[in-house]
Amino acid sequence: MNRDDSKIVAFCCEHSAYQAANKAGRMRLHYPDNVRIIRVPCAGRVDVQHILKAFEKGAAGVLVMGCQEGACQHLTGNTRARERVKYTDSLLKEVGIDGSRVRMVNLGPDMGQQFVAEVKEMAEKIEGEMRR
Amino acid sequence: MIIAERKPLEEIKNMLSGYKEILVVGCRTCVTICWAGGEKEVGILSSQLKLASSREGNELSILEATVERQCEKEMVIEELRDKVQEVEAILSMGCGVGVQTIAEIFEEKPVFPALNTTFIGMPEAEGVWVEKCGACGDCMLYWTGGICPVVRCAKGLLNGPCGGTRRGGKCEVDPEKDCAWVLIYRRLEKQGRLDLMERYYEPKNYRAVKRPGRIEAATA
Amino acid sequence: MNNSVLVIGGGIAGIASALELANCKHDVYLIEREAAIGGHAASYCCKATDVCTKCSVCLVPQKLKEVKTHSKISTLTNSVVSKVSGKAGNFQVEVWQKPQYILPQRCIACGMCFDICPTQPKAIYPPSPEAVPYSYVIDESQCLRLKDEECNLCEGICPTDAINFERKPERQELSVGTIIVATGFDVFDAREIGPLGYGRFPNVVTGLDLEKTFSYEGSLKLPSNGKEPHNIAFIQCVGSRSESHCYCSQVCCKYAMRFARLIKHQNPDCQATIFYIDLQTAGKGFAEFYEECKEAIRFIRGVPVEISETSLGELEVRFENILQGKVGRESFDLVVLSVGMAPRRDSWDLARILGINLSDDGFFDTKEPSNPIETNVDGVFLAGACQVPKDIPDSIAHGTSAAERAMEALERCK
Amino acid sequence: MAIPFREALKTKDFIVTAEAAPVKGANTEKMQEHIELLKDRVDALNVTDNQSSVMRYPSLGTCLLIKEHGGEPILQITCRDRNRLAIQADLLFAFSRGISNVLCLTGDSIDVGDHKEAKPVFDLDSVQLIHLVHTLNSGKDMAGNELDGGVDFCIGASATPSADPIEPQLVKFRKKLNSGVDFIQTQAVYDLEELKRCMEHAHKVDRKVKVLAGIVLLVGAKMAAFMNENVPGIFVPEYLIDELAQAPKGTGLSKGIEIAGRLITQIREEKICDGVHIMAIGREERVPEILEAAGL
Amino acid sequence: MQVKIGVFLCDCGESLKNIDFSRIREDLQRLEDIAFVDISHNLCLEEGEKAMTSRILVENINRVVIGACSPDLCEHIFTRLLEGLRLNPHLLSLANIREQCSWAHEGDVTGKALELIRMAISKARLLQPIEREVVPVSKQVLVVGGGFCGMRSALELSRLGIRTTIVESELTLGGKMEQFEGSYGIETSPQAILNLMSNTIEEDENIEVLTSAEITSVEGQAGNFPVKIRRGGEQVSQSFGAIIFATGHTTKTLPRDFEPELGRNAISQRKLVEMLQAPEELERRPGTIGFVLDVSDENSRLPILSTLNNALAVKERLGSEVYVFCKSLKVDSEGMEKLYREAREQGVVFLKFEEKPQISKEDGRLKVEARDLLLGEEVALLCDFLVAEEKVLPCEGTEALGSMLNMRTDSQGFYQDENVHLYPVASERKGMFFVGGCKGDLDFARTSMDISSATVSIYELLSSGKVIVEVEKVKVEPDKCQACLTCIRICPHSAIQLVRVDTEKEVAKIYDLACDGCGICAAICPAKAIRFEGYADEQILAEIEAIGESL
Repeated sequence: MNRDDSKIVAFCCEHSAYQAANKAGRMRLHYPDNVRIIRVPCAGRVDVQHILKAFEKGAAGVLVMGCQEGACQHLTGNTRARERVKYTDSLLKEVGIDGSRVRMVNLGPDMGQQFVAEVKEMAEKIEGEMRR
Repeated sequence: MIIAERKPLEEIKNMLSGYKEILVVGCRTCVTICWAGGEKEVGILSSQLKLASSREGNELSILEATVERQCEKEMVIEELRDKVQEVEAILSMGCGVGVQTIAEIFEEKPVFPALNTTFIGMPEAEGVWVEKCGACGDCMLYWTGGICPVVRCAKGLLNGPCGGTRRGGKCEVDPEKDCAWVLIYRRLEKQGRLDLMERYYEPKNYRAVKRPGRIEAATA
Repeated sequence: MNNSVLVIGGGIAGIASALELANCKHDVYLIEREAAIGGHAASYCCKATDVCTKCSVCLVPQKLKEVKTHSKISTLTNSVVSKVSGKAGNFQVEVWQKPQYILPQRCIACGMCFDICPTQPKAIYPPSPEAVPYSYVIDESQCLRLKDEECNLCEGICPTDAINFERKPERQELSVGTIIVATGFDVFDAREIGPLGYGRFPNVVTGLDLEKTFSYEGSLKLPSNGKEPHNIAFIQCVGSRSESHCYCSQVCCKYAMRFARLIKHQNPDCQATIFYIDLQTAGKGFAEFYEECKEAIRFIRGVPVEISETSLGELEVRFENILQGKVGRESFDLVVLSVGMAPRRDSWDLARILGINLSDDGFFDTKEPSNPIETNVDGVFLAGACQVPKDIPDSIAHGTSAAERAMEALERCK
Repeated sequence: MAIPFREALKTKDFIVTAEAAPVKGANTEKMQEHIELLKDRVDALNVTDNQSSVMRYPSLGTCLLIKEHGGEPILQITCRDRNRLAIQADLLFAFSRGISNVLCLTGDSIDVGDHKEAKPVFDLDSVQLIHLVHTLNSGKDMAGNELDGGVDFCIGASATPSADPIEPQLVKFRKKLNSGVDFIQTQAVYDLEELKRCMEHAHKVDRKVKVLAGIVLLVGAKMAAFMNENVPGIFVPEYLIDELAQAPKGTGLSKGIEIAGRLITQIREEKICDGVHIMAIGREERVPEILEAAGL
Repeated sequence: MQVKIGVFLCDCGESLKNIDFSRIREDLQRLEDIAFVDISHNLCLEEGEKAMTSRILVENINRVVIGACSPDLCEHIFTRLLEGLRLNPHLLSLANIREQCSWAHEGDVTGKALELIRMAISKARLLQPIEREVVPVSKQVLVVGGGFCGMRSALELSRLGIRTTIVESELTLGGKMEQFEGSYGIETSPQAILNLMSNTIEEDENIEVLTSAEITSVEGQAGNFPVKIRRGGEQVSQSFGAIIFATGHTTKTLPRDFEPELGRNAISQRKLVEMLQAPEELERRPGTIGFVLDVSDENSRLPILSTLNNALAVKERLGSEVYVFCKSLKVDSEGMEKLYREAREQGVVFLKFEEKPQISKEDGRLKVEARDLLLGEEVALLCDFLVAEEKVLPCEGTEALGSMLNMRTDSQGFYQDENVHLYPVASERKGMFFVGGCKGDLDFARTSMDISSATVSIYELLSSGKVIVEVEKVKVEPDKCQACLTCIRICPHSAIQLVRVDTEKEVAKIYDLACDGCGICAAICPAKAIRFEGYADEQILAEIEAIGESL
């Protein structure tokens, strides 16, 4: 993808965040259209490499969106995802991509509003930093 | 197993400065198991290098490969022969041995180490490894209850703990670590072999392995 | 001898029953009175702060989807059971389905009908986002056409001919081996307790209202002026543990604490107070949660007797503070009535149709106290809150066990 | 002219040694002052060897100064910085210059010092070092070669009475005694019960061995607390810390001197051990006051 | 085989006005491997499906990409359709261009829609079929624990025609049953129920009972757990399809919560029950009996349940004064409120405290002092007998067994992780279930629900003697696997084991039946030896690659 259009890649657990995104759509809650949702069976499937690759391809931000802590379909998937996100963030800092451009988000399947809020936050953050 | 950890990206970048085409080589044995230089880590490091370089405006072209055992010439040649032709430099994610094996085979190419080879050890918990053996060539474990004072005592003392032992039997150097001699005492106590502690042990024979070490197995 | 099972009620308990039975290779008819299955639970919201607080609402969508995609379950929405004859192993059931002006299996929810509908508010509108089936709904009181006026705009524009006003009520004869009753509950109508002012004061709401608010808005605002609330009171046992409702609704303490916690989480400087008689803190993992709540939330042992509106538009709660043993007054900007579960108003009709007994609370009664599932009629079983109040996990468990009994009964009839 | 320390051990009923800490740098004036001040007040001056792994003027050099001033030096040797060759060579040199007392130590770890990147040697440990000195005394070197001109050192070793757990320490303590030492110098002790226990152990193995209790001068509650935290093997009991804390401002040091004096007196009067080794870290000039406080 | 992709786009009855489908078609047709791009108005309806069917057959494509509404609405339709056409349903790739594109944004989103479809296409290129396979499962079930729950489970399974083996460590079945005073209002005493159950079990040829036996090891996976059982001297091994754990709980009066420690007149519930069973043996009728609750644990229903039952029994048989000191009455289970009211009507007095009551000896009786909140004043009461609260605790050995099975316990030390997806009886391991007290305090109704839930889940799993599983959806590539054990250590479902493949080399193997398809292992494997078909690295990366390939 070319750099000037700043994309956000959102890895969405199909049990929670993916549903939340659907709900947002059904409620016609509009959010920035530079988000690209990639459906995963569990946030725990998302690998450091996937996130790095997204940035490699020019993504300006990555959201890893899984179930609420303690409610993971697979018990530990979302907490592992959280740790990987933390680790990836450190790797990104090493290459100079700073300011937590990768974030872990915990959502319930019905949290359309929160999904939109999270996406907007990341989009604005990126826009802000791009302008600077 | 050999334990290693990755160097900071900054150091790796500096080593590589000036080279545009790089082959990142992992190893499938020890360093894979200690999460330092397996296929996954190769991918991660490559991504990082690409990201870093492109942000600095000089795109790197990076090839990835992972050798079954970097310390085996045949395997290295088999896996890398062709790929090496396409690059200016090689970045090995193997242990020190792997780096040297590759360097020996492809003498005309500069080979850089991406890892620091740290010690011989074992996994203690998920993602945690601890040193257990110093490869001193003169194993004394049989009289220390199977706990090696040479590496697990910060000073490698052979006749008991130093005066620096901290409260609770922790090491003078690192309150997190146990004093090896306290461990040895407790182990031998369990086994009713404390008499072994009382014995005087002669200064170690540091010539047990003539450095650089070399062993010729009796061939049938 | 018929191997299929009738499940009356498409709430979480009925769904749990239906799924278990279907997975065990039984044909299941799932009868739902409303346009969509899922019942109350489907309209609830996830109450997690940044960690799960075990409200179990997230279990619902999963199950709804399974039901929809399960080949052995045939769902009849907008339908009621009108007659049942026969006996265990061989029931004859008459089901009436309201006229399907919008055929769920044809509606693709494109929304064109909504755009074109001339009435205000619209007479045809989208279902709730989670609805299963996800098809549009007609408000018969609004629809011009159903008021015999000239209008067939929606019918005309519908790209899939899903809409047809000629349709009539449909009668179906089903024959099944066993019947599971999972008709759920009615939320206690807080208006019944006048002094608490529900319906009179906009800022007096019920737990159910909160569920809907959070599910749609994701956060809580004052109904009166849309501002952030700063001082919220929860009043427990509204419609539970009283002379008229002589039982504990089992869910109110938990949802009140969860909501209070959630509100505190979203808006830390908001005060939350819970008025209670006894706190029902039993249950897996709830002890820790309660401990955590005690730090964030004020618990007052007292029963509010009256709520009035002050000149400032605040709500003054008059309550007996048992701790100090005297009557106290406090002002809040929002009061949440933790309403309990009541038996369905129509449960008597169904009881008559099936010949099963009602307990003196008005819930469906079981054969003996020790057995929460079997009714006095052989082959008819209870699932979920239509027996006694239950939370979601208990309803699922109950539904699952009902399925097991139903299967056992079928085995016996063989 | 002081009597040889070995004699002192035999003849005197209460031995007193003091620590002479080498400076960082080549300017030895201050050290010489201290030496002058103390050489006749104590039975021997005991010179640390790159104490706590901080590089300083050498132990050997300082011992020579003491000799020049007519004092009796004890050479401390640690295994941290020298391998067996260097150690033997240094010992030969020391003896050739009249330094005949050696205290054999393992040495603090490099990590606590000011050259953290240095290579720790530890070719030998303290017990092996004691054996080594015996070997030299017997006229041979470690490799078994005859020495042209043998040596005859008075050998000392250290002990840590207040370690936890104590058992492994005692094992090592016994080893040291069994290797044959003339005197034991303990790590700082404040709890005399611990000291007594230490004595019992010592005498179980060797009735003749002389034990000097280490006395570290406390200069204030803070310092005491700090030592508890950071100096392995030292434990200052709460009551002493409180005592120091209660001392009026600016009198912390004199309180410390008083405490030291008190301890020494008690040790001497109750004959708990054969003497004391005073470590007035950085306050060598105050040692006389301690001695006075102890009535010596 | 050459990849041949058919793309079906659905404009949802031409309602998705902010997407220009013809432009998208143009662009897509330029891509490789694309056989055709169809635009439909109603893919999810019969007519749409018909059109799809014929198209797929005529063009005989081997990958299907669909741009339509959210998969939760339509995926199952297309999967079925493909199955009907003998096309592996996993060769299907969806782009959610309605909920997550057209509906989610204002203005023209053709570009984004195109990207989403391209992502789906790039993924589709790499999709591999996943075959299904029938695996046999053992129809024998192991029930650990021969108390009430264990017995009931066995009986219910038997009624569904499933054979069970009960392993009980004690000499006889029944667990703690005979310790209970019958629930008030239920005529049959626990003892009677126990006898009844034991007899039925004896006659039931579906049920085998091993008393004074214990399990020493459990291997394998759902459908086939080889279990070693030690009984007396010898050890027997047998394979089970599923395991029910009904090891129960234990109740204990904690001294720290109750001074003076149990003695002559400070008694346990158990002791009280003995008194009630043989009132004639009391030298004299106790005038006052007190109960203390909620001092050690505010998290249990059982103490109050037994208190109410026993209090009523005391009224009935001894006619003593009865006082119950508690903090919060736990009435959130069936019939409790009524029982509570009944007790009050029978004259049982309830005193509610906030601060823990003080208990002291006074001329041979026990004095309880507390501040009662209802009266709002201090009360002091002299009791002939004071019944101590018993805390509900996990049985001894719970932890040991748990770690042997690699099961996590909850914060109280009971079985079953506090994760809503496991409720009511599931465990992190497929084929293993927890019922009754071993997973915490439970009242009667909930217990019996547990039992039937477990029973039916097991029936579902085993009844047919075989299970159809998707084969190697998540797969370890043996030549890449270094047997580093990482995946085995982290798999939340313990679905991975080390096995010898035909080569001598030991490698990790994922058991299809036990695998829940989360992909945690695939993400963590340092050798990249684990492939999760449908979410394989190259497939996810392909999607990422496709992002931004705009018009």
